[in-house]
Parts: sequence; C-alpha cells; structure tokens
Amino acid sequence: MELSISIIIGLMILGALYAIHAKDLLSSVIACGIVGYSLVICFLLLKAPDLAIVQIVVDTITLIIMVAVVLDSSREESYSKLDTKGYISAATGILMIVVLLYFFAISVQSLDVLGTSSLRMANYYIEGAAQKTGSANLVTGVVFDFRGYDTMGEAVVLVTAVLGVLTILRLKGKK
Amino acid sequence: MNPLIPLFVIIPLVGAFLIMIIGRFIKEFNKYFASLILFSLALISFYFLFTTRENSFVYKVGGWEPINNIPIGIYMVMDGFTAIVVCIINFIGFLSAFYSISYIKRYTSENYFYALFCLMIAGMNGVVISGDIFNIFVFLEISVISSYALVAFGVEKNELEASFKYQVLGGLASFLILFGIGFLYWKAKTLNIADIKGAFSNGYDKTYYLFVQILILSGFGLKAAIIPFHAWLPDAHSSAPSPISAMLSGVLIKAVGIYVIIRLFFNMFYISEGMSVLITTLGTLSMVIGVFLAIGQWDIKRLLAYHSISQMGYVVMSVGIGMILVSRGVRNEVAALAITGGIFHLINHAAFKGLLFLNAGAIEYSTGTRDLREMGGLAKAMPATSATSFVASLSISGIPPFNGFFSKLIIIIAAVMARFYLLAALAVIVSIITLASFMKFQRYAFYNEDPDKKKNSIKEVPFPMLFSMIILSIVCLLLSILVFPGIRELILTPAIDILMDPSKYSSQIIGM
Amino acid sequence: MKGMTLIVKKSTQLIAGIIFMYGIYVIVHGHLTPGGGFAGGVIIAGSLILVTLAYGGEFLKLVKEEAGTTIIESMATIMVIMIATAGFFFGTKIFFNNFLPRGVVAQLISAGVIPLYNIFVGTEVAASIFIIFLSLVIFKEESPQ
Amino acid sequence: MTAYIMCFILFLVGLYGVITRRNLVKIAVSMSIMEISTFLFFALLGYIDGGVAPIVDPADPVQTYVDPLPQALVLTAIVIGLATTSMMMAIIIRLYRKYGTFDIREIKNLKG
Repeated sequence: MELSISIIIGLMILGALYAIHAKDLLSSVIACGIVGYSLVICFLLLKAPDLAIVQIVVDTITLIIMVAVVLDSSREESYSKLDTKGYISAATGILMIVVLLYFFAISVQSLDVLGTSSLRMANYYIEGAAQKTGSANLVTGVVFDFRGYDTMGEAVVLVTAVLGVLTILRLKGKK
Repeated sequence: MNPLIPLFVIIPLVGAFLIMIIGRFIKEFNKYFASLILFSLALISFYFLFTTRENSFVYKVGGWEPINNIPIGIYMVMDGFTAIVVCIINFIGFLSAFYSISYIKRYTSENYFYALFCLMIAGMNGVVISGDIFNIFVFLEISVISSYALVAFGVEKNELEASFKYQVLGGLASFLILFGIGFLYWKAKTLNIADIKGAFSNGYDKTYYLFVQILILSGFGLKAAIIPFHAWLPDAHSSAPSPISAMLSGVLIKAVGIYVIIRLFFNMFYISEGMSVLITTLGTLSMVIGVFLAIGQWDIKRLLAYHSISQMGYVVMSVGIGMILVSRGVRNEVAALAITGGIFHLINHAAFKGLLFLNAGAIEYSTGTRDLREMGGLAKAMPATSATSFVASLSISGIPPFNGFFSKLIIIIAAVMARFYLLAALAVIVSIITLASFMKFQRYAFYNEDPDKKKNSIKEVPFPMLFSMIILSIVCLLLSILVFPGIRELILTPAIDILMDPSKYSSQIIGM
Repeated sequence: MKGMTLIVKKSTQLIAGIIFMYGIYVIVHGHLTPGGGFAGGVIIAGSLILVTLAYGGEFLKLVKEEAGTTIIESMATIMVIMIATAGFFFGTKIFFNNFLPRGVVAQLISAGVIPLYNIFVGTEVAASIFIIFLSLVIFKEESPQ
Repeated sequence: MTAYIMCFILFLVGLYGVITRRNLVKIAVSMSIMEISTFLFFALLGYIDGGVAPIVDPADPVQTYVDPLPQALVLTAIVIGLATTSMMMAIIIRLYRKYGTFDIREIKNLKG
C-alpha cells in the first residue's frame, strides 16, 4: 500500500515540477490539472470515495476556470534572466525548504506510520454513528451532524467567494 | 449553555444574505440595516463583557455531550478574554459601518460592500468564540476572503495589485495553518483546543512539538503581520476604502492574528522557553522596524499601516515577556502585569488606530488627496476632524491623559520588573519616534498655513462620518479609566486569569 | 458568447441531462452512498457550465441568468441557516440540533435533518459555482480587449 | 514514512513555486499544488490498514472503518480551496485585461 501511494506521489511531484517550469502557460495549467486528477487516484487508494468524487469534479471546474483565463492570452511566459531580486528570493525559498524538510523528517520519526493511526475523537463517530446520526455514510454523518457548524461556515465561504468575484469583476469601481 | 452565544454568528450571516436579496429592490435598505445589525451585536457583546467575569460559557453546538471526557462536537467558548475581543470587533464594526453610510457614496454597488462587511464581521466573531482549531480555520477563511474582496473594492490598479499580493500571502498562511492542524491531529487525534492540551499532557517529542508550534505561529503570524510576514499590510491597508482599512488595522489583525496566537499558545500548547523568546524577539523586531519604516512615509494611510505593525509589536513583545516568565515559572505577578499591558494595549490600539484611519478617510473624502505634502491648514476648514485626529495622535504616541500612555506605561514597567531593560529602553525610544512621526502628520495635515493653497472649497464631512469619529475619540479618553483598580478587576483580570493558569480553561471546557 | 460546432451541441444534448440527473441522485442519496451536498452540487454546476459552453448565449440572457442565480444562491444559504437555527426551537433547543426522527439506517428517508442539509447545500454550491463561471464569461465579453 | 515525506516534498515544491515565480498564472498553479498536497496529507492521516470505506452496511455491520474525521475536514477544505482559487483567477484576469501581461514586475512599474 505504502509503495503504490509513494509511486503516485512521486509522479505528482514530477507533474508539479513541470507545471512550475513549463514555458507555455496552458501546458502548465494542464499539468496542474493532471496533479489534481492523480490526487483522485490517491483518494481511492486511501479508501476515501467521497473525496474522490468531490475532487474530480472540483478539479475539472478549476481547470475550466484556469483555461478560460489563460486561453485568450499570449500563452508564452515572458522569460527574463533572474535579476538580483530573483536570486535572493530563490535563495530564501530554497533555504526555507531545506529547514522545513529537515524539521519534518526528524519529527515524523516519533509519529505513527501510515495505516496504524489510532483513534480518539473519531472512535465515537464510528461506534454509534449510524444510530446517532442515522446516516449510513459516516463521512456525511460527520460533515452534516457532528460538525455541521463547520459545513455551514463552509457554505458561507463559498458565498463570500462568489460575492468577492462579483465585486472584483465589476467594470467601474468608483463613481 | 446560554443561547446568546451563537447569535454572534447567526445575526451577521442572516443579515448579509438579507442585504444581498432585499438590497437589490430597496436601494436605501442595506446602509441602515447593516448598522442596525452591528449595533445589536455591539449591545450583546457589552452584555457578555459584564456577565462573563470569572466563569466561561461553553456552548456545545449540536448538543453532543462528551463521551467519557472526550468532546465530540464543536464547542463555542465565551470567557473573559473572548468577551473583550468580541466587544472590540462589534463596536468598531458598528462605527465603521455607520461611518461608511456617507463614505461609500463614492463607490459603486454598495450592496456588495455591506454584504461582505457583515460576512467579515461574522467570520471574525466565529473565529473568536470557537473552541475548535478547524472551526477557527473555516471562520478565518470567511473573514479573510471577504477582506480580500473589500481591499480590492475600488477596482483600480494599485488596489487589485495589493489585493493579489494579500491573497497570495494569505493563502500561504492558510496552507501553513492547515498543515499545522493536520500535524496536531496526527498526534492528538482530536480537534478541541482544551482536549489537545490534555492529549499532549503525557509527554511529546520535542522537535515535533517545536515544528507544530512554528507552523501555527508562522501561519497566524502572517495574518497578524508580525515582522517577517508584514509585506502585505502596507499595500492592503493603504489601498482599501478607509472604513475597511480601519477594520483591517484596528480589528482583523487582532481578532484573527494576535488573539488566536495568544489563545493557542496559552491554552493549547505547553509554553517552552525557546518559543516564548522567539515570540518576544519577533514582537520587538516588528516594534522597532515598523516605526523606522513609518518615518519616511508621506501617504497618510501607508504611514498609519506601518505604525500598526509597530504597535502590534508592542502587544506581541509584552505578551512574549509574560510567556517567558510563565515558562520559567518565576514571578507570576510580573507575568500577569505584562499580559495585562499587552491586552490593554490591544484594546487601546483598536480604538485610536480605527479613529486615525477614519480621519484619513475624512481628509481624503473632502480634500481628495492622501499625500501630506499637498495638504495644509485643514484645522480651520475641518475643525471636528482635526480635533479628533489630534486626540488620536496624542493617544497613539502615549501622552498622559490618553489611553495609549497607560498601556505603554504598564508594558514598560513589566519589562523593567522582568529585568528586560533593553526591551524597556526600546519601547520608550519607539514611543518617542511615534510621537515625532505623528507630530509631523499633524503639522503637515492640519496646521502649516500655505497661502497659495485653495482652502475655501474644503468643507467638513457629513454627519455619519463625524458621529463615528467623535464617538471613537470619546472612547479613546474613556479607555484610560481601565487602569484604575476598580474597573480593571471587572474587565481585564478575568482575561488574565484564563490565560495565566490554563488548567482553568480546560477544566471548564472538559471538566478534566 | 458564440456556441460550439454542431457535434458538440448534439452530444451535450445527450449527456447534459444525464449529468444533471446524476447530480441530483448524488445529492439525494448523500447519506447512503459516497457523495453528498458538495459533490452533487458541483456535478450539477458542471452540467450547467457544459450547456452554457456548448450553446453560448447572447450577452443579456447571461446577465439576467446570473442575477437570478444569485437570488437562488442566497435563498438556499438562508435555508441552510434556518434549518440550523430551527434546532433552537425543536429537539433539544441547541443550535445545530438534528431534530427530525432518525428512521432506519439504510433507507432513503432515514437521517433526520441531513437530507435537507444535503439538498440546500447542494443547490447553493451549484448556484455559486455557476455564478463564478458566468461572471468570468460576462467579464470577458464586456471588458475591452 | 516515505508517503508522508513525499507529500511534504510536494508541498515544498508548491511553496518554492509561489516564492520564486514571477508569472501570475504560475503563482496560482503553485498555490493549487500546495492545496493538493495538504488534502493528500489529511487523507494519509486517516488511513487505517485493512480499513473499509466509511459506509455502514447494515448487512455486515462489524468492520474496521477508515477514520472519517480527516475526510470530513478535507471535504470542507476542498471547497475552500475552490473559493480561494476562483478569487485569485478573477484578479488575474482583471489584471491581464488592464495590463496585457502576467508578469508581476511589469505590472509593478506600469503607471496608471
């Protein structure tokens, strides 16, 4: 199990690197879509069908929006030599990445390996979940009943984003 | 389980959606409806300020009782510290909404403005009263996404660019916070703040704990614009409409940034000395660098934005001093004094920074420029604005009768008693430079007479803007009474007790 | 916005309805099979976007559509909040209470309030994503090159 | 352990992209890559060996289920990610229509 997941994540890393360094913006957006769709396969391997459905459709919508933005533009990235400011930001980026990775590698040793995670709060979601919430799908039970307040916040986040998009895309801001 | 707590989130949400629907048909509806909503919220928060003295109300959303001492559902917690911050949010929110009744005439589509404003208030209230870290993240996203859109409200070049930079850094912070939550869940297997403290009580790996703390600190530090992550604040606050930058500077970076850092580091993590020294140095750095960046500014709003960073540095430094003493376990009363100074300065900064941004908006409203060099002699043309701005400038630079002086005094005394003489000296120096910078602001904006400048066309701002500015300047004066022992026990001390001994917080939440 | 070629139009005629029905199926069976309010809502939005892309639509119709969808969206979100606050009055007087009877686990009408949440969150998500897509299209139409 | 470390490497690739890229679309792409790795991290947290997808089947009730809580969190986080991405795309198309370029440096020194 761990091997197959690691292979897929390795491919995702390659896709991500290509997406960042691609010359043509459209191919970079499509590479990002590929990384999203391979996440769907990971979800299926990790026994999360709910997430697979939502991720595959949301990734399609994100791809549509990104392609809509990139398509009518001159798609090549204006490549320019890294000036000093570029080198500084690249150096700080790499430094930050090395530090974070080093910290992560050490602190991961003391935590439980993939697949052996114990349960504490979630025990009671699984145990009496079907009776308490009445829903056969435990994830929907958790989403809409145990943590329904989060999901209302969630729906409000989406409405805020719609309002935000409507305000940003209106033609005239000031009278 | 008193049922008033969820009203903090329900009222602004339902109000925002009603504004979106009804505002389309009745033009004048949304202006007054939004102010009415926020006024009712301010009343409820004052009610809570005076009733949650020692106890803390816990509201179990969904009615899920804990099973053998492990909380299942999401908890809303209203205790001393929450009551103070909720008061700041809703009171300054009401005044900004009332202020923008006439300010917003210069922008198109007021419906979206008021709907997003109510959603931002709902998000901030949700963050402050929730006792569950993932819930804090969701409501953080509501308030932050609506502030992205409000920063880019007048859709011109610098506003769009500032909002884009703000979104990139804000999104970065959200992913760091999500990763931190994932990491916490990995070991603690629970999301309730008090329960996480319980889960870590039987020992934890040092580097893992440090890594999680750094992730969470940098995530929320980015929202609070602490020094290494402050890049977005000057652009975002100077290009937003003035009532929004008053809300952003006065309330958002506190409720969503500083409050969550203080709450998590006192009530969720075990404070280690290394971490508290890091927080104190970050606070001192942002205090010093913020003020030096602010000196060279000529645009009023950028000047005020940089001063926000330095004033937030005061709060973080004094809370950091308290954390160092708590982690060493020595001199608890000095630690309590340091944290009191920090929270008191938080309240004061909300009052006078909000007022300064409203003044900047009033100047921009009547003269049309924000550049100090093009102004002059506004004192005669706009008497009320110059009076309130004089009050605010004196209180931010810590002149005795005003509230800024007392909170800075407590911070400096605490630093001296905790034997951090360097920090105390820096605090005094920065206060003096702030005074100099605001004297420059006053002189250029209001007092130096330029005969050639046309002053007759400038007239005073309409009533709603005046009303909120005058109320805020009165509040700046009134807040100084918080120092006296009688009032302080009522409001500040319960917040300090909740933070000082964290077992009080978890025992009330979980009954551990 | 001009539509696409005849082949695309004909194939959307075939599958758009099916996708729409599948979205409704996923919403309604949210508490039995994987999926739920969010997944179904996004699928419905996908089918609406497919039809708009395939057939295009002159500009004014799109603007009117967007205004109508905004009303639907805020109505659906208010309904979600109403069900949540309905918990105040029924059941055990708590904010997010599941006050309807639970019923037998694996049946269609079984999980108390959850199917209602599913339906309203589903419509709200579908309306929101459709508005985001429409506002992008309208902006690209009306803004100067 | 390798799955977690590679997932974090994916996060760092996204972080690297956000910090060093100049192009607006590339920044948005790296933001969504960071998003994807965060969702993957939560899904990895919830996996239990031999667990079954969390659907209760009344026929054979007793089974070890995968942890439903991180899945519920990811469900919420995916839609938040969609919200932030669409906001960012709105600003990117707006800036492109006004300035004809996706490069931050050019937008910065363009006046008016």
